[in-house]
Amino acid sequence: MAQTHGVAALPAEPEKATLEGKNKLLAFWTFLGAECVLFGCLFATFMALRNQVPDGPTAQELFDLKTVGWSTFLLLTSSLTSVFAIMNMHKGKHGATQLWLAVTVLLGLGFLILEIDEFTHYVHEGHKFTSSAFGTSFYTLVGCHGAHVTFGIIWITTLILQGFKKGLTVVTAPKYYVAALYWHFVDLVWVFIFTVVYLMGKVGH
Amino acid sequence: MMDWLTTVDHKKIGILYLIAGGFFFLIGGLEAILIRTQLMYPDQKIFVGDTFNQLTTMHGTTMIFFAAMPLLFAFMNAVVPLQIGARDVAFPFVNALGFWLFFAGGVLMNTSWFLGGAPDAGWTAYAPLSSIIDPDGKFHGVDFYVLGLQIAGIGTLIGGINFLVTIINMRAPGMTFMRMPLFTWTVFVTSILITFAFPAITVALIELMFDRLFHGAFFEASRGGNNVLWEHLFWIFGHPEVYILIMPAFGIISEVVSTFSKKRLFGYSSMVFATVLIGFLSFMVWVHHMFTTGIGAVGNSIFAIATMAIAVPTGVKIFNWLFTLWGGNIRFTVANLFATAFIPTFVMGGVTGVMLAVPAADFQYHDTYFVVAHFHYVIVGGLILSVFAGLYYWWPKMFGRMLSEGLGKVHFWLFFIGFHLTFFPQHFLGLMGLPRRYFTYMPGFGLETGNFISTIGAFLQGLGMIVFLINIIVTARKQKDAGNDPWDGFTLEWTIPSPAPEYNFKQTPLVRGLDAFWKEKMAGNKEMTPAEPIGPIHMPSPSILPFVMSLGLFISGYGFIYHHYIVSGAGLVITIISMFLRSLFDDHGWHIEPEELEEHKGGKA
Amino acid sequence: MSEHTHEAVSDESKRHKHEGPRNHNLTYIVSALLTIFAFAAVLYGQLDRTFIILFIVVLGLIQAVFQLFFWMHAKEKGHFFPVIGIAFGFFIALTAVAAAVWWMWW
Amino acid sequence: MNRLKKCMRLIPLFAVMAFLLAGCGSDKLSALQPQGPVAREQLFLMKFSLSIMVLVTIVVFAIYVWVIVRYRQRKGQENKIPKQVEGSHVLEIIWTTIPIILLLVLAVPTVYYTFKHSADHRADKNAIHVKVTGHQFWWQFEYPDFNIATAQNLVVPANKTIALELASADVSHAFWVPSLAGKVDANPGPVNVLYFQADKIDMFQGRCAELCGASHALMNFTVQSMAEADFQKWVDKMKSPVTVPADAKPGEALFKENCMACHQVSAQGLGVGPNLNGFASRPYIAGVLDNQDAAKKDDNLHKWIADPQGQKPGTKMPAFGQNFGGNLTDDQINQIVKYLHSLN
Ligand code: HEA
Ligand code: HEA
Ligand code: HEC
Ligand code: CUA
Ligand SMILES: [Cu+2]
Repeated sequence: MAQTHGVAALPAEPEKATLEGKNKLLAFWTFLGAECVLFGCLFATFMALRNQVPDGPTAQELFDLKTVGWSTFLLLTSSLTSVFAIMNMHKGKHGATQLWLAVTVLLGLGFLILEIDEFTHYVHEGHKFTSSAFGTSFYTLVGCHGAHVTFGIIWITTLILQGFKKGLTVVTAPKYYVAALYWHFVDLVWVFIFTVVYLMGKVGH
Repeated sequence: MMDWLTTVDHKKIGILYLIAGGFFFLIGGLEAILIRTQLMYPDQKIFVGDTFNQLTTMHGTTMIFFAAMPLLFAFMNAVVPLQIGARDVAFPFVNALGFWLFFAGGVLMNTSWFLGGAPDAGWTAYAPLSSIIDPDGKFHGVDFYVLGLQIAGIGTLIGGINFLVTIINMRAPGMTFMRMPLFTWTVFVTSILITFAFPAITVALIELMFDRLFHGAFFEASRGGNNVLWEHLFWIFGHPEVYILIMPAFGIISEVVSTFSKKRLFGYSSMVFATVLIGFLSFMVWVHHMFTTGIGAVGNSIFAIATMAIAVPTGVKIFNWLFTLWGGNIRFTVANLFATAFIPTFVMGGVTGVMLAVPAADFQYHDTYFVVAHFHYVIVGGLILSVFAGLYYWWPKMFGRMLSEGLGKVHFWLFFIGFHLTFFPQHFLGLMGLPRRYFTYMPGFGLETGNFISTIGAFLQGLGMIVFLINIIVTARKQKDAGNDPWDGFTLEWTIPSPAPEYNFKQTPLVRGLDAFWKEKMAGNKEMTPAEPIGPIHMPSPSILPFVMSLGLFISGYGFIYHHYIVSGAGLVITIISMFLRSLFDDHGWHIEPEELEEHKGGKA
Repeated sequence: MSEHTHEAVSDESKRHKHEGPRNHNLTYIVSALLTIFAFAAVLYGQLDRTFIILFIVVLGLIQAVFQLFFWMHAKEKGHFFPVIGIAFGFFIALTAVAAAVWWMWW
Repeated sequence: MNRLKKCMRLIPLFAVMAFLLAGCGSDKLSALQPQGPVAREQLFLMKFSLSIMVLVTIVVFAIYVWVIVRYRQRKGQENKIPKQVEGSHVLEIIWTTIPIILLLVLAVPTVYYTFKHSADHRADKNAIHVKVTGHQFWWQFEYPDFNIATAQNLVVPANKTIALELASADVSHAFWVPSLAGKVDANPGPVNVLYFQADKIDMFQGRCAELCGASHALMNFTVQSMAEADFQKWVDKMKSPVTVPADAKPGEALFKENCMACHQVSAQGLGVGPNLNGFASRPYIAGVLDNQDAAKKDDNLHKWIADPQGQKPGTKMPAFGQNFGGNLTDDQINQIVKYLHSLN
């Protein structure tokens, strides 16, 4: 069975070594295509409603680019560390893979804490989910991204835990690979969020 | 029983889809009969006000999401892996999950009838009618719509992704893209449309849910929200959705028409091209449902032209079918009766579609019975006729028994005549000033005759359906009588026993051209050349987890509807735990050994 | 698992060239720079509004493409369907956004 | 010979279709009997596109009938394998280009009339400007140029452009008078515009065409066109103070006590319910009950006031009849009826 394979027997790209692995990768890419549409619609909603603020502070008054800068930095770096994890996986170094994934998770956690802090701050300022269409669409879009980050953290953590038991095999490799893809995607979405939500919000209308 | 709850076999899942979809079709049809009964005469008071709106809404939603979609998924499951020479779909587990999610959503939504009332804002659920909350907090109709569709939608989405990957990665050796049977091609394009269209309704439903449950402001004008946003999101999904429905129907027609005229499909590559083009264009036309929303003349004109453009590739398909029949040796089996009846009927629906695409004229047609007539011509006269064609055609492959041709003919004529009686007069009713979603109309404006005829037609369709049900029962009670290849078919599914064994192909076939089986037959071979030696066949293990995961979401749905978030949480936890279990314990599957294969010969164990 | 697993090749030369950390670090630096430019353009505050918006959106797109191709390996062979998939998804997302901006914003 | 029969059946259907289009339904309600330029141009578009469609359909049906009659399997041919044809470039080009040409032909008037019929005539000095507001389940009409407001019955001069501005007070509705013009939605957000013109003096039926709740099917209204001079008279009448005959005074008092919270009886008053100024001249009560038939109208109004829900499920007006949970006796309601029917 697959689990008994030693590291040495692993193929160069273990995630694509089996048909199951290939299927998983393709399915996941397709899923990311669907996620593009999902976020696209959320962005569309936000774009349509972002200036509708009958009650509460506007984006320009509200946003603090310093926090956003730090969040961006954390998430970008976590994307890099997940690349390192996959590189090590390709070299068959399981320990390093696990380690880099752990770093990724920690950075993600940092991002999440900043975001929660930011949201509580906003609510305090009177920018609530229910206060205006801007509020509703803002929390839905950014919150949906945050939910993705949360899910990613839980997912990758379970993978790391599983990894201790199962090791690096042609069964676990696609899982690592796909999780890393997911994480990159989450980072990619953030690029548009800080551009469209925060920076454009700061520019005002 | 447990066997069916845990199965991951695509053929059994296909049968599950068929049963569930058929059941919902009967429910939706019953609702249609009730609608028509109310409208038989003017000023009737059988189902008035919100009761009628609930019937209309549930009829539309049930038919589209819980009858038509699963019926197509039934064929996708039963046929596509066989047509591409695969042992299974790419993700058998996900396949089962997709079914159970759809089923959970459908059941959830239909329980609303017994829990204070069904959704009543139309299948399009336009905000703010749909986002208004009942002040007494008793009526939860639209919440059922939101959660039911959300759960079913996830199921459909993963189903779509599954078939996409299956078709890309699981084809038998030699089965290149341009050798794929047309049904597989249309399923391929439909899967793409599903993948990219369903997220839009996911977002729309999330927003509606947030507005309804958490007092969001997406669609509330007083807090800056915008109701037109819902219309955009719904139709960005909604228009591709109608092509999701019709594409596989096109595929079925292509298979049936060519088999029963003993001719290969005319213009195969242009058919493929047209299919892909229709799929692409379907994302560019959604505004044609919103001509009267106030988009402005520029937007309306652009989308009008884009909409008309779809007529061209669709026409290519129509003419290719006609020329497949041309010069053929046409057998009018029941399957082919349905398939050939599809052609003129669909054209009649299609051309009214092009008429609707003229915005200034659509100002008159929109939201009238003219539109109702249009879409029932393309849906019932297109999709449903082709579903029947497919059922009579593939029934032997799915169940090993031939449906009765005699009863089938009665079914066909009752349904077909009833259909035209129902919907043809509706064109005129619309133009004569009858808006849709009306529970009554005033006498004295010339609307009586048309409505009466229409109702009679609906009863005839009902009779036709009863004959079909009898046919199924009669067939189920007789011995298995179907051979491998009862219709002298062209494609790989006819090379294996009926019903197909668990592992589909004892040896993966080697495909040497388009219409693989036909090609071998012409070369004088009785069977396909195998592409591999006989060896042990790896099978996925059955699992109860898909059912449990769906159950979790089902429970959680009620929690959201009744604002008991502990229940929602508990339901979600069930689902998440199941996901963990799935991830933690790898499925090693099991093997069928070569010796067993010999025993299995000739049918399923 | 299936029989395919045994075809394992562990030949170092078959690994893709870009697989070294250099390209990835480069992507990281480029991304960081693009981000900083975008922030700076907004913070500077002296520029024309339309220009800033265009500028930051273009920077965002460049960054996205960069990450997609290097970090997500989209440029490697065997990624035909993934690239088509993402591109189509992105295209539809863009249509939706354009529609929203056109009809509901201006 | 089932095939043939089926196709024969379709031929009369098309004959019927042509016949019906030549004029069917009521000239008060049917889009096929236009009574003004906008609806007439729209009917032209319908007929124009229909001719193209009939052409297409005839071609398809002709080939279809030929094929299924000519190439059906005959006895003794069960095993015949027909000649296999892979395709034909010439044919494929034909059936791609001809539809394209037909659609281009269709596109020209489409775009022309789409722009024409979406035009905003509000700034037009010769046009009568009306602000329309949809409510569940009634229509409110304000004339900003004359400072008057009415409901349910839109009064307009004939042969003059009427420029509407539409919005909604609650959910989306759609304003549709088939014999005068196509519909446009009345949304709770931004306003939409619509214009039309009536050729002659008549009364036309209007319908709400967007699902808006329980009584969507009963959200009917009317458009009454009159000579220019009569229209002026109507405007003046609406503006002049209401005169109440002596025998209606008790009713007026009851009305003030029970109904004024929602209903105004004044030139431009707006409220939760329709302005009832000039109510007696409206053709229908709440759009559904006859208000002109001398024999029935008092009973109808009584029925409405006593039990509005029974006439129009989901309406916002509460029931006043004691049998329906209200606090007015039949006598009191009759007094109110007398009062309301005195409001000419
Ligand atoms: C299976 C489903 C299906 C299919 C295939 C179609 C096909 C088409 N539909 Fe339809 N449509 C619906 C389902 C479908 N529709 C539904 C459910 C609604 C209502 C939703 C709701 O509001 O509830 C709707 C509503 C709808 C509207 C909105 C009407 C309104 O609400 O005001 C419009 C407007 O443009 C439209 C257009 C079209 C067009 C142009 C096609 C084209 O694809 C048709 C193309 C086919 C042909 C044209 C025939 C064959 C071609 C030839 C023989 C070639 C030569 C032809 C010409 C030159 C014309 N449809
Ligand atoms: C797949 C889609 C589909 C299908 C197949 C149908 C099939 C039918 N539809 Fe439907 N319809 C829609 C999709 C569909 N419809 C949609 C989307 C709407 C718009 C909804 C909205 O406005 O929101 C609509 C609206 C709609 C209306 C307009 C309602 C209104 O505007 O108020 C009408 C009215 O005639 C109608 C009639 C029918 C009829 C007579 C059939 C017939 O073809 C049905 C035939 C089937 C049967 C008759 C079943 C018979 C079964 C038995 C006899 C057995 C009895 C069963 C048991 C006891 C279990 N439909
Ligand atoms: C809570 C508000 C409310 C009160 C109080 C109320 N109405 Fe109404 N009324 C309405 C509304 C809303 C409508 C429109 C109903 C519809 O068409 O759906 C209406 C409609 C009517 C109409 C039909 C108007 C038309 O133009 O066709 C009449 C007549 C009427 N009301 C009379 C009365 C009388 C008499 C009373 C008091 C005894 C009364 N109403 C009290 C809200 C109210
Ligand atoms: Cu107002 Cu329908
Ligand atoms: Cu459409």
